[in-house]
Amino acid sequence: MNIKENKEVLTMKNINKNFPGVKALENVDFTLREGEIHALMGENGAGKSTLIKVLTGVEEFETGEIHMADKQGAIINKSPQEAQGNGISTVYQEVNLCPNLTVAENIFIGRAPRKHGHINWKTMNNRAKEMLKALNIEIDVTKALENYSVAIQQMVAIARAVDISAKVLILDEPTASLDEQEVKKLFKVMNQLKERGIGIIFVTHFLEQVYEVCDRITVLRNGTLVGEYKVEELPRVQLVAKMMGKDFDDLATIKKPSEENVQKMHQEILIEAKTLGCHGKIKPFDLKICKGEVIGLSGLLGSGRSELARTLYAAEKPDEGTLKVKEKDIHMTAPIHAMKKGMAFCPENRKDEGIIADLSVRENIIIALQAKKGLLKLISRKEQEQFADEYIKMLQIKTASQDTPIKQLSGGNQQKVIVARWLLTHPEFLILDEPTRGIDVGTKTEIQKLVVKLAEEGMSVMFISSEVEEMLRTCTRMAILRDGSKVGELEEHELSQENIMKAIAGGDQHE
Amino acid sequence: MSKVQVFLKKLMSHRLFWPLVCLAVVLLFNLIKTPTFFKITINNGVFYGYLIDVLNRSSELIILAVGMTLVVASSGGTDISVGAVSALAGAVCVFSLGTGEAYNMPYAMGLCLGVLAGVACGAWNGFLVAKMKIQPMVATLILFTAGRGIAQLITGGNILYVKVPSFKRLGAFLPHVPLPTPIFIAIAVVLITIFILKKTALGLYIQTVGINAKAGKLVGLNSTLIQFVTYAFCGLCAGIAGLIITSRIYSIDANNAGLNIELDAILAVALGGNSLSGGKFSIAGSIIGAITIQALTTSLYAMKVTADQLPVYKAVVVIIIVALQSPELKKMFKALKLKLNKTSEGEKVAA
Amino acid sequence: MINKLKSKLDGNNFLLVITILLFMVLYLAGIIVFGEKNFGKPQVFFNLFVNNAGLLIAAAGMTMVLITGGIDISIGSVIGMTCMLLAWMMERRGISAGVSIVIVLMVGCVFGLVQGFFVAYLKIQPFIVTLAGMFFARGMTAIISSDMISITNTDFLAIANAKLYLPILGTVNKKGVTVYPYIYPSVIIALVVLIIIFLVMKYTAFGRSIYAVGGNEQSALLMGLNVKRTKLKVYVLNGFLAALAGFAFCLNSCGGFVEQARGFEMDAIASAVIGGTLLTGGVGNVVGSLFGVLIKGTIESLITFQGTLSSWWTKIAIAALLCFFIILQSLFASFKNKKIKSKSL
Amino acid sequence: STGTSAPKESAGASQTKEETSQSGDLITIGFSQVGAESDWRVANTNSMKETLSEANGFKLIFADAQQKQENQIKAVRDFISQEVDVIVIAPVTETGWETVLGEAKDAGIPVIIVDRMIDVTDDSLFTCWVGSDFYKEGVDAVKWLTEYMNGLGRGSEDLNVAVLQGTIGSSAEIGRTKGVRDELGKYSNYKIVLEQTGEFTQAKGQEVMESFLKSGEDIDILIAQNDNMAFGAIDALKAVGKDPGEDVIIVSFDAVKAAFESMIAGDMNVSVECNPLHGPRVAELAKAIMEGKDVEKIQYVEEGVYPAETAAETMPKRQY
Ligand SMILES: Nc1ncnc2c1ncn2[C@@H]1O[C@H](COP(=O)(O)OP(=O)(O)OP(=O)(O)O)[C@@H](O)[C@H]1O
Ligand SMILES: Nc1ncnc2c1ncn2[C@@H]1O[C@H](COP(=O)(O)OP(=O)(O)OP(=O)(O)O)[C@@H](O)[C@H]1O
Ligand SMILES: [Mg+2]
Ligand SMILES: [Mg+2]
Repeated sequence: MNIKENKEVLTMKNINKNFPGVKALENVDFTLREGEIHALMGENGAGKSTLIKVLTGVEEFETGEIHMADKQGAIINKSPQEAQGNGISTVYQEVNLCPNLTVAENIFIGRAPRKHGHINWKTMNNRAKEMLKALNIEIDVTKALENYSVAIQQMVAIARAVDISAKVLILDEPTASLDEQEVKKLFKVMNQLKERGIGIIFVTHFLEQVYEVCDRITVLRNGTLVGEYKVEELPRVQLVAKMMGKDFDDLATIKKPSEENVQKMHQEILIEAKTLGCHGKIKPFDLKICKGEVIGLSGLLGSGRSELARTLYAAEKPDEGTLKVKEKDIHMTAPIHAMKKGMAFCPENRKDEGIIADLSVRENIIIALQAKKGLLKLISRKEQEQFADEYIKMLQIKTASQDTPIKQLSGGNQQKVIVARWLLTHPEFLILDEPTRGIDVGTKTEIQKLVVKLAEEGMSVMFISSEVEEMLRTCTRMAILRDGSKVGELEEHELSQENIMKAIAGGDQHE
Repeated sequence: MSKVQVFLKKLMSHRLFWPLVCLAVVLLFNLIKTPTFFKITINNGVFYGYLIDVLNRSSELIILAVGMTLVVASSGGTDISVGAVSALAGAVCVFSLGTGEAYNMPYAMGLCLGVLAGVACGAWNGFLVAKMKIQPMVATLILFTAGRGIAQLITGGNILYVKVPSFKRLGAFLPHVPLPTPIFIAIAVVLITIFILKKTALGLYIQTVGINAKAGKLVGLNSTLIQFVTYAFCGLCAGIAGLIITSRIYSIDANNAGLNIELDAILAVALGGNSLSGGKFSIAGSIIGAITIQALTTSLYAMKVTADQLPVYKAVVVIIIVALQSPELKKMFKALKLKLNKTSEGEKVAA
Repeated sequence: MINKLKSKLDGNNFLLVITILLFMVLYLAGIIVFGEKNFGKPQVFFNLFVNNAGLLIAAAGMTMVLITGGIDISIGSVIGMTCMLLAWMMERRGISAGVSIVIVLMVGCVFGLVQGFFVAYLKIQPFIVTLAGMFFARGMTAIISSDMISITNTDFLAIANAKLYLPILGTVNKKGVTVYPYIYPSVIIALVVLIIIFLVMKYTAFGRSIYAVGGNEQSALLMGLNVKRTKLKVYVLNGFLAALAGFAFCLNSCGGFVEQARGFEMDAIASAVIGGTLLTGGVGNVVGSLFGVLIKGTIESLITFQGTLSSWWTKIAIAALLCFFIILQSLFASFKNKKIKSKSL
Repeated sequence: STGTSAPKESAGASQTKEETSQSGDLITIGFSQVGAESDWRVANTNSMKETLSEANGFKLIFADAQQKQENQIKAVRDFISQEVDVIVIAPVTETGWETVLGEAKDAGIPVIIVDRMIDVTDDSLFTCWVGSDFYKEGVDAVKWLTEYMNGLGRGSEDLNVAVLQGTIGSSAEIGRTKGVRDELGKYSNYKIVLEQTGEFTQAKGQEVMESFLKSGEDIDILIAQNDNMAFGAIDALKAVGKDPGEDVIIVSFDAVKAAFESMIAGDMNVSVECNPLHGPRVAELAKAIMEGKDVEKIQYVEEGVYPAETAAETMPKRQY
């Protein structure tokens, strides 16, 4: 083991990379050894993804050197293709696959099995099926990828990367959209690869995961290298401090609203759904949401949490049942109606449904408010700038300016912009579908605090997250979903990891 | 970096920089080739010269380009029916005004009917694209094919002439005004459009829908309606352009009115630095594009290039213009320069 | 078995099947309405191929370009230029038919190469590049010769006029003579092209990367495909096919003139789209395009058989049938989407 | 199905050529028209439709080619499938008829070409041609022009001529350009100083004329290869304060009704006729062919020269 560890497969030295207005990487060194899992840590926008893109030829870098064990001299990968040729296999941060191709093809394109010079579809499909089975996914691999959820797509991307007979495997936040089961499976695979002597770079914002699988940690902050550490030598608190550059007030400080306050507010029912359902998405469900409460949705992957939320928000047109807001029956057919009733919805799929890529951060922040106000009441430029400034500060969004196109922000910062967009509309009922996906620890806490604070001020929040702990910390009540229908609810006093697990798995039913 | 350099850099990175440079180059080239190109005289009480011609002739194109810009921005597709719709609008107008010695109905009403026909066509395109989710180019292919047919149906296949002199005013001159009317109409359309875009959130809505319709829906935008509106507006523009075209020759030739003008309109949008796949747009860019195209055509005529060979020159200029705007080309040159520098340095060392 | 069929239908093949069915319905309707005018004659069906051999080839190339998310509106002009060049070389320069054909095919490739370079390597919008290409080729046609040139080269005419009779499906004409349906060599070229392109698209890495590039260019790049090279290849191939289509076109019209094949690109695009290709890229199939061409041909034939439509009604009728078709397809597509979504639960 | 039954029926019955498959003794004619791109063309279509009526013993199958030759070729194939008695083609272009006319010949269907001539190696591919002699039109125009100028007493001045050509490559453009050039070439004092295509449309005619006027050349005579371009040019001239018909002599072709109006108004000096009324001649020929008579291969329609002086009296007699 020790011998293995000493052999370096990849070294990067003095890497510099500038984007217009941003120093993304400044003299960063990085070393990866054979058979290790190396965590790359840092806040949102620290430069993790950029380092990976520079390494794999997606972006050019200005100065610096990259060496690989079996290659003479410095190498420069001019394209991902070259990087693959040099034995570097990558899963990038956002799912990057082709939605129109079949699942099998997405795994194999570029290196499909052949027979007599032509692609052998049968073998390819069979092998794809096996590979996914190994990751606990059983789906029809001959269907187009777009038919599947983000999580499945993420697993397909991983399957693709894992298969290449690579020397270096890079995983940029692969676990952001996975739930625990899948993460377990992924770790098992990672460990197997490690045994085979493959070096793995692993980016994540889940600290537990780092301590579960990683051997070494490299920390970046603001595009500069903080240091490289062995996991054993860097306890959690210190890691966080290193990432943030300051001491970090721990999660313990989050306090749920005081009991009596809750009691008072919970008298008032804000939203009441009766047998609301959307054919093919979510089976009819009843749900009451009171003022000032944080209701969590829990369930396995694909259990329909997002669908439930979307139906409430009329992002999917409900086709049966009734919805009352403040005791008034309302009929909604489009999100704008929901918005007018004081709802806000932060979708889970940031890239497809959240960001408006080419527009500036400012425009992305004000767009929802503008839509709510209507076509004629243009928010003046000055107001726009004020709003943008306010929220950029409040959520500590890292951007060169408020006129930067949002697509140039790091993944986590994009997420913050979306959250800002909805907070700006001052909703009474805020739906957050995986709001902390891809967000660093510091900000995650901020967001959780924010949720609790908002609830205290009287806002109702629906909180969906694959992280049970996070929900435990913020939720006052929880609805459980299974296979596209709501199967139960847990009151505040019942909330515990164990109970939730049991409910999800279908142990005992609640009312 | 000195202040001048900073300023230059800022100037060069402005999105209208390259389109403007291209227009300037086309005009400059003219100055050398045809020294009289910039001469403006007063003739017969009106301004007269190539430059006036360029502005006058590009009016329809500018109007169409404005409509096309919005369509492209909101749907990432092009409306290829604008030429045919222009012809149809002209036919409706002439038909309702009649071909007698006096109009059948008030002049203004005839114009309104023509424009209305344009809007109706635009609305139909909008319905197909926004509501039926048919790909823009295909949806507009229907009117591209049928538009002239309907126009001919209205005219009975004949060229209809309007005999009342006031009909020519729209395409020629208003009494005592020394500039051609189309220029004023184009300016009016542009100003109104810009006013609407600046004073309402429409511009932001259109961009949002064009970039990410799904996200647009979730933030409460009605992407169907927005796309529909842009197509209807494009129809309106086509209608207005059709009236100008008709008035210029005080007759409607359903087969030839606005023939192939859709290509020039799309080209104008692209030359103005707009992406044809939707999203961010610049009306000013499209206008510059439109003027560039007409300047090119007029100057090639001035240089006595025969019309059937004219496309070759047009193609070459178009390619040069878009290549100049391509960041990839700049990158390539940069890389080449670096390489050359390195080799020359290498040589120096060797020497 | 049925399950297998069903799952096949669920995929991208659904629209294709619908298109084929609609074609059959259309053709049957034609036979019923114009049966007594001989619409049911086999030759009428084969004429669809004879008349549209060039379009078939062009549509195959166009389909590939569209699948990459691009577009090529230069092909009409390229076909015109090819015909003119062929006629000019053979008639005015006395170059033999074989050599002329090889030269025009090479010219097509070079044309595609240049356009491909601009699209793939300089990342200029395909519409604009090929619009310039369209202008260029049309202008070049006029520069080669602004007069029309008839082809009298005997070798060329021999190929052009070589009727290949099919030994089946003979019908008796009104003079009592049994006639057999025939096709021309251009039809065989077209069919061979279609089969080859179909196989390439389905069974080669190149073919699949075309789909990947069209599905999501950024992703294709990150998955390690050479996006630029793929695009370049597609445009070169398309340039070649445009020239080949020009050759087939020329076999049908034996001459060159400046206005030849104007607007042909719209026919090719329309055929591909009717056949289920998406202009946004990533989805499509040459089999679909084949049926797109047949549908277009049938619509035109129906109008000729009708025989009383004036010029404008012809335009309106073509557009109306087209519109009917497109809307029907769109309805089927949205119906299918709904079904699929409800099924996935 | 019904598709094959019709021919079989007639197969037994048809002994003589006059017998047609569907409608007793009507002669079935398939007519492939270019399109409806000009007034001239529409007049031509109407003439055909009116004469080839059922009342006159014809059954007309009309196919419009939308100005595309490939559509015409398709239409002819469909005519062959429909087993028409006579095929009439008004070709979009001269070239490209070899193959499809071969098919018609094989099927034994006679072909009449109208308007433009076709260019085929084998003359037997068509039975006869009826149409205008564009070259002669060009020559006639110049002949009239020189006489007119002589009449004005300007016959020996140096005269600058501008020519607005039709769509380049069309037979009318080729014929008229050549006719005009050949005839003008005989006079040393006439000089063609400007030549550009106006694509047979009024709008282009106007635009090109504007550019002519700015070119600095002094234009005495304008020859516009059709009336529509002449109208556009007249507007352009008026816009700069010139008097068309006086300052610039306008010579035009086609002689459509609007041209007469223009001549009466004194804007245009002459229009050389291009007769679109081919219907009666084609009907005659079709009957003759069906009766097995020999017909003359090349037949020009009669065409006149209509100067402004006589326009007022001729106009009421004009049919188009
Ligand atoms: N294409 C680009 N253009 C301009 N700036 C960019 C671009 N891509 C990234 N940046 C900037 O570079 C910095 C580093 O971004 P990067 O994506 O590497 O962050 P990260 O560490 O991966 O963050 P996260 O955890 O949020 O994914 C950010 O400030 C970002 O705004
Ligand atoms: N393991 C799986 N196997 C097959 N299909 C799945 C699986 N997981 C999810 N899906 C599909 O994805 C669709 C969407 O799931 P959805 O997004 O509603 O899940 P969710 O409960 O919101 O979970 P999450 O947001 O964590 O992905 C489901 O309807 C289902 O068809
Ligand atoms: Mg990142
Ligand atoms: Mg979800």
